[in-house]
Amino acid sequence: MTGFQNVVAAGLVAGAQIVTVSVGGLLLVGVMRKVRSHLEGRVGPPIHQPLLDVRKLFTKQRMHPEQASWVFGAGPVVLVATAVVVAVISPLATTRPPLGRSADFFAIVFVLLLGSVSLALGALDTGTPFGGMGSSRAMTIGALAEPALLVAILAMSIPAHTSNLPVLVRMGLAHPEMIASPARILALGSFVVIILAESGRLPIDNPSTHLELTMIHEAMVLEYAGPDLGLVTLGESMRLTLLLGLLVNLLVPWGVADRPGAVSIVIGLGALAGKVALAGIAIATFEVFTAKLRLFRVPELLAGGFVLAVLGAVTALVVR
Amino acid sequence: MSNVSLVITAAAGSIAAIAGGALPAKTRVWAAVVLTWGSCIAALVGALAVLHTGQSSVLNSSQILPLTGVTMVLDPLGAVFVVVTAVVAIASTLYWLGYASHGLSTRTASAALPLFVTSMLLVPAAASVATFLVLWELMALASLMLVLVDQRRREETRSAAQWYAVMTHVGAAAILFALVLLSAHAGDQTFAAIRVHAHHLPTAVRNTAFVLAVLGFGSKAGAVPLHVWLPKAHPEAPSPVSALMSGAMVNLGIYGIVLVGDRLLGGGPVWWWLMVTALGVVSALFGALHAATSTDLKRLLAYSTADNMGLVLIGVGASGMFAASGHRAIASIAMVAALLLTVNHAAFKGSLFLSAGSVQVATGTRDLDRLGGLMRRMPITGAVFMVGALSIAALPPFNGFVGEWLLFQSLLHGLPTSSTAVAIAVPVGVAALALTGGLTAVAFVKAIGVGFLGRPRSEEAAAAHEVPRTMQMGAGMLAGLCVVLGLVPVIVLPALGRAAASAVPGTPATTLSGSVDLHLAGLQGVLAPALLAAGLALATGAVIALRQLARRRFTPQPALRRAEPWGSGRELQTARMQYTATSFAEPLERVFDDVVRPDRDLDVSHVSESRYYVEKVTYWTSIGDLIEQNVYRPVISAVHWWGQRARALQNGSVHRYLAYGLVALVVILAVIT
Amino acid sequence: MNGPAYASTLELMSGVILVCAAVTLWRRSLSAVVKALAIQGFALGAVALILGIRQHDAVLIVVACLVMASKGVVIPTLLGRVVASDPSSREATPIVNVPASLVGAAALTFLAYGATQPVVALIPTTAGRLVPLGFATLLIGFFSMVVRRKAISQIVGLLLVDNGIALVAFLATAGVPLLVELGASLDVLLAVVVLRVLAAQMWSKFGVLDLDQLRELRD
Amino acid sequence: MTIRSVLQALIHPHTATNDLGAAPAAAVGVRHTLGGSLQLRHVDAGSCNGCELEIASAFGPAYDAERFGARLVASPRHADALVVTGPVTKNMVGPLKKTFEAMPEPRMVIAVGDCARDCGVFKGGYGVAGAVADIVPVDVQVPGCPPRPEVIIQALRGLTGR
Repeated sequence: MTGFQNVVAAGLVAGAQIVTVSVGGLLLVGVMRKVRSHLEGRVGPPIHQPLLDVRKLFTKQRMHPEQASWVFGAGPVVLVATAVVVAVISPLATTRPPLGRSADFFAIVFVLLLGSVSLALGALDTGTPFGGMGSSRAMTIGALAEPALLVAILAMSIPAHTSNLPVLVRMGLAHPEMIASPARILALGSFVVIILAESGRLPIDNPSTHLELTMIHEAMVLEYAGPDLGLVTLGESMRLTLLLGLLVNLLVPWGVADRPGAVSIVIGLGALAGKVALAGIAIATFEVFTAKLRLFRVPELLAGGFVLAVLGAVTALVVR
Repeated sequence: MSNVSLVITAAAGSIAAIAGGALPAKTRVWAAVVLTWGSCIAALVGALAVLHTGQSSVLNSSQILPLTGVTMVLDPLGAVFVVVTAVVAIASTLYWLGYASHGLSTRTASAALPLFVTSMLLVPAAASVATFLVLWELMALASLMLVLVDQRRREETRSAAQWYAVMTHVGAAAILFALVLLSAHAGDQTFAAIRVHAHHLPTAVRNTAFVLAVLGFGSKAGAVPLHVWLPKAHPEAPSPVSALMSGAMVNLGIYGIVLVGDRLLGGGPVWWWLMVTALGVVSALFGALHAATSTDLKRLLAYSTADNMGLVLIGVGASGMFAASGHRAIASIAMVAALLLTVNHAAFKGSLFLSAGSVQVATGTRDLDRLGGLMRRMPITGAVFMVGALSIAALPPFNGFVGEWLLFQSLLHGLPTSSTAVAIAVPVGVAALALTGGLTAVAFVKAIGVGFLGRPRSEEAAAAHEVPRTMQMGAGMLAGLCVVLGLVPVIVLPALGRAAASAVPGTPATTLSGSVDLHLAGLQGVLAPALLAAGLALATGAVIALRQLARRRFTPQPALRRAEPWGSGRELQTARMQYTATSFAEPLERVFDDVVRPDRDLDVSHVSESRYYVEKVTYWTSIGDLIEQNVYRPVISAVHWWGQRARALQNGSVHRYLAYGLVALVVILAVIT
Repeated sequence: MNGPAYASTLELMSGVILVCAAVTLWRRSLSAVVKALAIQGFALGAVALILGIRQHDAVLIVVACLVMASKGVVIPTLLGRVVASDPSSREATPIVNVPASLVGAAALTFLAYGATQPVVALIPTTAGRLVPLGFATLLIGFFSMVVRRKAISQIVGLLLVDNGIALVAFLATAGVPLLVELGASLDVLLAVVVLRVLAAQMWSKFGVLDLDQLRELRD
Repeated sequence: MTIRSVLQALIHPHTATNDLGAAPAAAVGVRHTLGGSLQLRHVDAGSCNGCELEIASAFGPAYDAERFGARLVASPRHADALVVTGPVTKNMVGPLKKTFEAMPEPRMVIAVGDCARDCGVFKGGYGVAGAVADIVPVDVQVPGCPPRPEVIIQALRGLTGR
């Protein structure tokens, strides 16, 4: 293939992954709401309801607090932009994503961190008590989740001798026993805890609370309206989808396209959608039967995640 | 030609100092600054030449210093530190031009600042014990004078200066012992001779020398528990001086450890470097935690200096451990990571301290709880601080990210091939790196969000407006460097590779390659920071475009409405209801209660009529430095106690003094016979 | 069974044992802790079973079944009864708070890894490499006995220690003799029964199962 | 479908899918159709909480207004319509105005219950400032004291168009 064709192909793959993550992310939220309402004995909104909500939000008026600076408006934009970048470079549908060679797990974590930092700054720019409360809590939890995350990455990277995500996924395809290795499983276990914390799900944060004092993530976005809020909703759903996508691809990589070609990519997208949907349903079911932790019990949960990651690292060292 | 540049550096620096001391107030500052620039540029040229060719430049002269003479060798490792110092110095002296009207135009200051800069430029070139120690002391004294500039206005400055003086001289003593010990065994005081004899030294000597050096240089680098002077002196010093101390001087502590450990002693056993790594881990965590919980802007920056130096020490220690277990390539990658972290830290911490100084000039306070809303009032300074903060939080596409990525990669790849002790140390290092990263993000989200965003919390902050151009330019220069280094780190990496090769004996010079991509030689680790940044920019543009396009379908008027922030329909909403820096850090403070030990006090007073009506609630909290309280205070009080006892000996009576003399004489005679 | 499958299942089971040990420090609700203990018992049995199948050692397989029966079923059921009988069956205030004790567990794991390297060097088998995990389980057991207040937690800690020893024994010396293992298990079983009685008596006497209350026995 | 029926049989005895008929024509004064998505912010301007109970049950398992795309949200910034109950008491005039001002265009006000429409039995009370329409422009009125959940849902569907 010529260079031009390569570029076109890469562009197509990138586009496919972006569309899947953005639209699919909103649908994922819809699915999770549907599961919740079923378990609560309700019919619940249709699965495409989040799409309708976002479409409407984009047609509404933007509102900024009087004293806010450009940072307030930049928050949601950067949130979505980081999610888009991660959607392009991470191995979701194929193990050969554009820029895949530099799709380092470490890099992806810090790109996502940029998104959450920008949202936290936007929240502080509102000049309201709620904004500060939300961003303080979110940043604290993020800071405590960080060690677990990086040690988990380390534990997964020791056997593979690299922290490059496509390679990690490909290794899972090549050597299934590497997935069953306790290092990988423990690391992914702590990764699950981190996903719950980072994406503000129960038991860390209640996404459907109306009481400001119990809010973590919701308190940061109370001030956003119209398109800004639409971007926040979009960005958050994309982040959840990305994290779950990475999780499932590291846990059950089968279906991911390992060779170029439209057909395998399409299969990969389908497999991704199926796996992520299952993960989402699992989380939603778990949420129905779980109560929110007290804010100061959250460190216990994250410390547990950290210990899982450390045990993973040690087992990786033991069996190396 | 580069030894010529050393001479020019020294000459221009001394002339600058004299000019600053002699000239009248109007021309003083300008003359000193311009001459200092000359000295910096000369040093820059020489150092770049050394880095480009890889050839060290030598300068020997027996006239300048009596008895010993001066020996100077600028090798790639030293050249890196010279370049860093020169760049930071140019930026902060430029800033000084605008800042001078705020108490820095005195003769002392104008004389001391060039002296400080020049001595820092020459320390990495010193190649004999005497030269090194003289320049080191010169640097210490000049910086001490500069810390004391503000003493007339603030009395805290004096105690800070005392702490700084004591710590820096204890450190200097340790360094003196270490170097003298080595030169004594080598029989010659030039570094070259010491290096030759290093391997025939008895182990005890090597160990003593290294430990002493780590203590001495560690105290200069602000390594916990030797950091106590740092959070006192850096905030109290005038901001350009803080920038110089934090951006250039602390680096020389790192340089010293590498110099003694790797260059002079040619590496050592694993436990040396485990010690350094442990020092780094403790400093990183302790510094980051205190940065996240402190509410004084410059104190926050000072603690985060301790934190960043901790990361650098982790890199240095890892490099040493890998070299000791025989993995030269990875050792040199770790050393490159450490050097890159140093360069980055100089860039962003310099810009942060300078813009913090601008905030202090504009509002008259450093207390975050009294700031706010500055982003609209001081847009340039705000943007500069934002860039620095995002870089220090290791967020792409800025330079801090590349450094921490490199450190993580070196740890990751060093792990599987290393011995048990190292294999235990490395995951701990990674965990420390991660927790530090998270806490730093908290600290600087707090610094920006409380200091620059939201609504002003005091009249001073409300009345603030932008500072003079030169100050903006000085800070902006370094912020620009943060961006450049973040996008194309490859412009410095080859030089750093050579420096690492000259530092860690027997390592390949080119461990990192690539123009856009950043490859680790022979390892699976690639990063394309420029592409990542381009992707982010592209995505941001696309998202904004999407937002605008979507709005066209139906546009309510006005498309963007500014309104009172939503406060649950509350009638009255004041700026004091915002989260302050204290409340922002409160959850973290609780989580790490055992480490930071905040002392809180809640005082509720009721109205006289009925105890059911609260009149006033006073909440008071402060966080002291645990190590200062539990380690240094006891020592100080003990010394004080002995001082009191000693006073009993002398009550002014001549007879008693004569009696002491007689007793002493008798004792001596008794001993002799 | 073939090489990689054998290795990975063995690693997996040992990993499960270690994680269960960590979970006992993680969770406050004692019922969850007891569940973790049961899982650990089964995993231990599974390790013995795998080794037995691998080495075609009938005795070891018998031992495996016994381990599963005693440590996976009997002991947890007994403890479960005690927990059920105690309405306040939570580690409300451990002596060391949960995050700290978890970090401590992590540190102990590293310590175990470092300390057992010489042993591992002696046993160059797939199983031998996993000895550190058993040792870590042992240390975490001791640790949880130190930092927890409830009588049940003490029993659990003891059982963790025992499981750790058993795991090390299995991995290091391809299985202990049947009698030894039987003796150990019965020994522990006895201890559990005694402690269960003691706990029941404490419950009737003080209405709590908090070891700090035992001080009152002194006067 | 089967999961749903099973779970409902398990969790909620009587079926939630009692059909409320087709969506009515858009209610009076609606300036803009929201494409099947309606975020609501509820303000109790001084109600006796009878209407609150009915609203709660309208969003409960039995009536489940959420399946028509209506949802109660935590901030007026997120809301398309304001659900106001009760006569507006003097102390609630300010907060009600602020809440209305805090909503982005296009915005609507739904007055739920007789009190909200014309102060009901509280008319002329010394603490009552007036009906909702006297304070903020009302687009949709829901009669009844308290209005039945079906009626509330009818009004909401008039806005969501589903």
